[in-house]
Amino acid sequence: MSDTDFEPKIVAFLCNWCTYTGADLAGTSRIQYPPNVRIIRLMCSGSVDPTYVLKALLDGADGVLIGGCHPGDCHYQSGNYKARRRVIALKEILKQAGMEEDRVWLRWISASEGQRFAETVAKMTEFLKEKGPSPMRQKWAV
Amino acid sequence: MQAQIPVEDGNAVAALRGFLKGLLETGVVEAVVVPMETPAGAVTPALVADPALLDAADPLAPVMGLNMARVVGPVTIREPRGKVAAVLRPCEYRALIELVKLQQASLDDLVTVVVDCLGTYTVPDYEAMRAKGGVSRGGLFAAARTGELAPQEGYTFRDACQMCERPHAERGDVQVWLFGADLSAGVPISLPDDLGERLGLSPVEADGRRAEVIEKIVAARIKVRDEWFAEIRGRLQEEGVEGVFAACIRCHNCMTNCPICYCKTCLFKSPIFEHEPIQYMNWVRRKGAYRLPADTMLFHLTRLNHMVLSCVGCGVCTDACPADLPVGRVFRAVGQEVQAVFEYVPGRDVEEPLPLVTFREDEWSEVGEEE
Amino acid sequence: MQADIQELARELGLGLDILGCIQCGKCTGGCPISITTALNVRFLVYEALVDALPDLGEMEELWDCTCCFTCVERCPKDVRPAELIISLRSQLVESGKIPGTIGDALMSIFRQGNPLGFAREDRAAWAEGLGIKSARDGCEVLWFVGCVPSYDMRSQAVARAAAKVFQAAGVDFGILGTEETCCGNEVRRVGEMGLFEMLVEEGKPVLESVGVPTMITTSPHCFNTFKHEYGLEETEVLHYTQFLARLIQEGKLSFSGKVAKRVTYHDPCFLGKQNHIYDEPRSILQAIPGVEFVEMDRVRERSLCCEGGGGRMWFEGTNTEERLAFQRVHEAAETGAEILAVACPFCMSMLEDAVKVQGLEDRLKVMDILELVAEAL
Amino acid sequence: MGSRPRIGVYICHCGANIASTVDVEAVVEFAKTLPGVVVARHYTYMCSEPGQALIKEDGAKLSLDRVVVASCSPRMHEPTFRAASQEGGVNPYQFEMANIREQCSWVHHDPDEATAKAKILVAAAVAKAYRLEPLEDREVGVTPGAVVIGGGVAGMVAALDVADAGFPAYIVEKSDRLGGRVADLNRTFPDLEPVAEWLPGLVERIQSHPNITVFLNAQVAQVEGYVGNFEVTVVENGGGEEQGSKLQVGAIIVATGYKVFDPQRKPEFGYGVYPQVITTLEMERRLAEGDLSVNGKTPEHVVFIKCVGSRDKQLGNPYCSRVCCMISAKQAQLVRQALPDARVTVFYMDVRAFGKRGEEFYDEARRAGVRYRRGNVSEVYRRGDRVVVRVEDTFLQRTLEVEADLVVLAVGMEARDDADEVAALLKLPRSADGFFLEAHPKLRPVDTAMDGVFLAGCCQAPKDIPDTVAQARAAAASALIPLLRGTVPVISETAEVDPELCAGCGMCVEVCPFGAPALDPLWGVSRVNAVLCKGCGACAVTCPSKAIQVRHFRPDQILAQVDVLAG
Repeated sequence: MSDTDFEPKIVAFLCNWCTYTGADLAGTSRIQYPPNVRIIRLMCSGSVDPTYVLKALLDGADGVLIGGCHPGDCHYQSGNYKARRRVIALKEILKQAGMEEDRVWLRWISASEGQRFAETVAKMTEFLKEKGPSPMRQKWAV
Repeated sequence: MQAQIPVEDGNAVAALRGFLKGLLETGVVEAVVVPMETPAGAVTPALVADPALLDAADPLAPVMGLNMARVVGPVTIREPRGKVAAVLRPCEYRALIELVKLQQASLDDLVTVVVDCLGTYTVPDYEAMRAKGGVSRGGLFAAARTGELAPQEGYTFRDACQMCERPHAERGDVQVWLFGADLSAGVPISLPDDLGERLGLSPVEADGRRAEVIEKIVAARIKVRDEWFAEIRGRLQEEGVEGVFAACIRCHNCMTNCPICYCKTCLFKSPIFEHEPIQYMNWVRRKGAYRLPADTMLFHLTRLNHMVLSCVGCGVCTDACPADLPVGRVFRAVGQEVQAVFEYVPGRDVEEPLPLVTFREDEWSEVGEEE
Repeated sequence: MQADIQELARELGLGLDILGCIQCGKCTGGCPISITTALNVRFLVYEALVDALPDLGEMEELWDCTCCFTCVERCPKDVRPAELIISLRSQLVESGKIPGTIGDALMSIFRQGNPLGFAREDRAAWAEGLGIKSARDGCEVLWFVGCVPSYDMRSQAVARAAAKVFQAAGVDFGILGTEETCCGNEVRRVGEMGLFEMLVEEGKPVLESVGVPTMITTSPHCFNTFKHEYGLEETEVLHYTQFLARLIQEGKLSFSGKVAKRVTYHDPCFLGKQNHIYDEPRSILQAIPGVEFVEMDRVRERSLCCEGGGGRMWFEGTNTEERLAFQRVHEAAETGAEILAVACPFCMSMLEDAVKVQGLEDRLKVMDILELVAEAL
Repeated sequence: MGSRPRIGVYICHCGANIASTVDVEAVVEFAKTLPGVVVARHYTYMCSEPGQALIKEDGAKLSLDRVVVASCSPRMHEPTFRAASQEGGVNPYQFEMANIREQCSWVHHDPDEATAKAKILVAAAVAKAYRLEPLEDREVGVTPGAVVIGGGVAGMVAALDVADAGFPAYIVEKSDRLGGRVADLNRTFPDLEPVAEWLPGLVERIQSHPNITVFLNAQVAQVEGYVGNFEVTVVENGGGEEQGSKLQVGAIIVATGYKVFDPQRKPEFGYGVYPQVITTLEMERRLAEGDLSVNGKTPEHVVFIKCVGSRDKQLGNPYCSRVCCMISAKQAQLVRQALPDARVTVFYMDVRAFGKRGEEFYDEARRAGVRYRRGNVSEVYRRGDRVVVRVEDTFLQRTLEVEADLVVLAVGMEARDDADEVAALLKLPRSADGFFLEAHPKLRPVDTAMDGVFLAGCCQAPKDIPDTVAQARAAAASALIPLLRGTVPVISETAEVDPELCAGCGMCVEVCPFGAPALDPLWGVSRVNAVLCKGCGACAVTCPSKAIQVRHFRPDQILAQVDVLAG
């Protein structure tokens, strides 16, 4: 049961070297995607602190996208591998804590994958529309 | 070697005191960290160098107010330091191992004496028992032989103990094997050969009942644990973190008492979470009402994130909570799943890296690649 | 006009991309009939580009296109020029300006489910006494026989050979019998989109109702439309050459006889250029004991069209002098082959005709791969 | 924080790029309501002189201490605006950008949605700027020298310039000789000069240059470090034995070249089937050897086919290979000279005779009797002992079957198969066609996304020799900038430790791939060696108390952004 008027808010933490640049490429290539994503530039996916993700979710973000370089391509050698473990742990905690872990997406998107970035945002927006607003939006007690 | 500390007059506690005294007198260590009965009758950890004062030591005191790993850390953390022995329950030993990985304690120059745990009471219960005529020890010691561990009439063991499936000494330099033992006859211990020789102990084969008794106790504990896990998981799914921790007053006692929460100042007490007054107005405009103090659920979720992988299940957080929140159950239930993801057992092996500071290139290769 | 045609093509589900064209001429240069006809597909695209398409009613040569799709294969810009021809044909069809013979074939398909003018009830007559079961009785493989193999006497022999081969390989197959109706591949290519849609709407549920995972076709033409234009998601559509190659590879089809002949093979456009199936037919021929396989010069991607596709089975073309099939049978004969193997009922018809007209009957025999396989069982 | 922040906000129209979708005036009005904002303006091009002047003037006049520009990607103009801020008396690191072009106006059509999003992005940037602290620029020393990967003309020329400037240059060449593809050529266009007259001289200069070391049969196995201080591991395969050397250099020039298109991927030309069909490269060899015969006979008709493997969407090579027109014109002329009686026909889609003396050279070819016929050849097949070229002459509107004795395929260039490995080694992005991607198509054509790594020659895109040499010298000049300066700017956004908060757990030490933090043995707290820190932030995430933080990416700054964006 999707609310057709519902526009999900996606906070995206993107690595400067790959996914942020990929998002720039989507821009320079004029690839259209839904405006629901709002990007925070970090230097590396390995610097995305789970506390930021939790804060975004508790604040009422409907989704959080973490974008990093493909395995093997990290500008800092291994930040994405560490990010992968951290996100896996975080998602398990969210799942156990009764929060919807599928609102958090980790995607490897390279600097040349503007199309993949746009498609990821489109898919995530669609997925979150289908899923509906985050319950946290309404909860004052979190 | 496996050996036995001789027991006189059926007093196993005295026998252990004697063992600890031996450590001091033979110069194996210069001091011992051990629970001591204060002149006022309460039990508290202390660092003891004078063998005579060990007469007040109660290495098997059935009370747990804090996790001993917390106090062993500062005594051992860096050189120069003394050569010390520490009497630890299994959960305390596991916490110590995690703290060693976090460089908050050191095993160098430390002799760990890990004792099988027969179950502990909370400080208030223990104090109540004392006030009402004393804490009966005999029943528990007798039950060590059979595994029919039961709390004193009218009391319960601590929450964490009731669901503890690792109450037995598995590692440690010296292991005191109470389970399955006839403590009126002697206290079986396992210790390095050279230490045994130095203390003048001779090898004694155990009678083999220990494994069987442990199995029995663990099975009973797992039953309780699984029921409680099911219950708390149900609540988390239904009420969410904000439901389970609804009554939190943000005293941070859970964190302060947690042996693993080693930060000097909690992030949530740092300027990062000091907000501008206008910020509160932004939040309240957004949601209509806003829980104060701010970030309470973020605190609990972040604490889960920071240390659930290392949670050893000692349960002091639950005991410390003035709002009687099931903090320990939440951490253990969540921890069981998250630890399983990384096949990580906190406190198992000091060589095993903390899951979030390491990685393998060829793991979870599907993650992040979805179309 | 350019916008209209582009829009029309889009509506018809054709991937035409007029604006991509750089007028390099590779389409027309590759068009097998461009030497003998006034049809110049490159120039048509140009006229569409500059909004100068003339009155199509005068353009009889539009029907010359065999829809071999060489132009589509060759185009470096992915313009898909042949689809302009189909779009334009559809406009002619709309206004009723189609050659009478094509009209007759379409009418027959509409009424009897086949273009040959035979009765629907007789569709399975060829199969009598061969012990072929109805797909309705349950089977693992559905065999779509096709119109020409069902009715045309020469091709019926191929159908019978097929039945023999499948039986020998122990395939649990069935046919639709009188429920089978024209696939519409040629209907679509002559631009009768309405009839094609109708055939899909009626035919697809019939095919799906059989509920088998695999369907094989005798003709590359049926194969092409079922595979790409029917949206049969649950069914794997195979041309029989793919199916037989697989059976041979899996050891389910073996030979006890032999065909001690020199054999060459003609690639059908709908199997080769349009579906890139080149190796399977050759692997079957090479597996037949005794066969000495030889290649013609123009093979695989460079194979010459037999001129039987795109509705040309029902339309002579504007130039009947120089048939491509004539050239082709000479090329085959030059290899010294005794047998020109084909894998398509249209190729069979066009090339066998050409062998007769060109007086090569003593030297060259046209046979379907299925017949050769059946002979060697 | 002493006094309250004073923030200036500048919204760029970027001509119509932003302003046609985003209501910049509405964004300005909105920005004025944000905490700390004392001025908000909009301007057509913020990156222009007058645009930057706004920042400088406001900075001084209004005593701004923070600047936010909402325009393009910070990857584009952050340095520009930081400099402008500095001139306005604002610490360049108290500057933040909102990317409302790449992330907003270019990717969202709807003006209302785009304007709303632009506002939020500006609010987030202001929230971050509010919390930014002043930082100082930093520099580190540079290891003199450069590694040049590839010993073709591009690599040799680049190495020579580096070496002539007085720095060591190391050429790492995969094959057993210098010269690359050009060594396979006979004469060059548009002057028909024999390659033998200049290439050996160049090779000789390389071999005898005291500053140049050449590694043949060698490959780069590993690259560590960063601009100014790379460590490049070179592995030589000499006689089956592997030998590794570690080179310390300040810059790397990639000159790995291209792959010749394999015409078997265009089966219609019958390459590999007919001996009469050859490539332009094979023709070079024949011209050099002076042997144009086919099956022992002198050809009567030689046909050239252009754009083989180029301008071809179906192959995934949509680009023009740039040299085939001129190579065809060159070889056609040489065939005319060698075989005055032979017909020479060039079939083409378009003739691209650009560049200096290009058109004149094309004129010369036609005047020399080369017949140019417009039409892209569709097929080649056999007729007797000749081949037939089937093509439509698009001017005549007639399909031809032209008999020929020799067909020359003007094959284009493709990215090398090993471009994947090189890209992985150096973390280089590649464009859709597989060639290495320059940092900016116009302004930074020899730079890459990796500081200190430069591109030369056909590894970046197809080019002719003059362009290759020009780019190689540009790459060398760019590589020489850090080498000559002796220092390179390094990020100021490094990690730092608050020793009061640090519990000395050492997790930051463990996660840092660069060895920047280390535990102080005396105090048991972590300390960061800023020279080694790359600012990745792995340490900060690991630290539960945030005793270690990365400047400019501090948790309060990021959480402030989160708060705006999630709300």
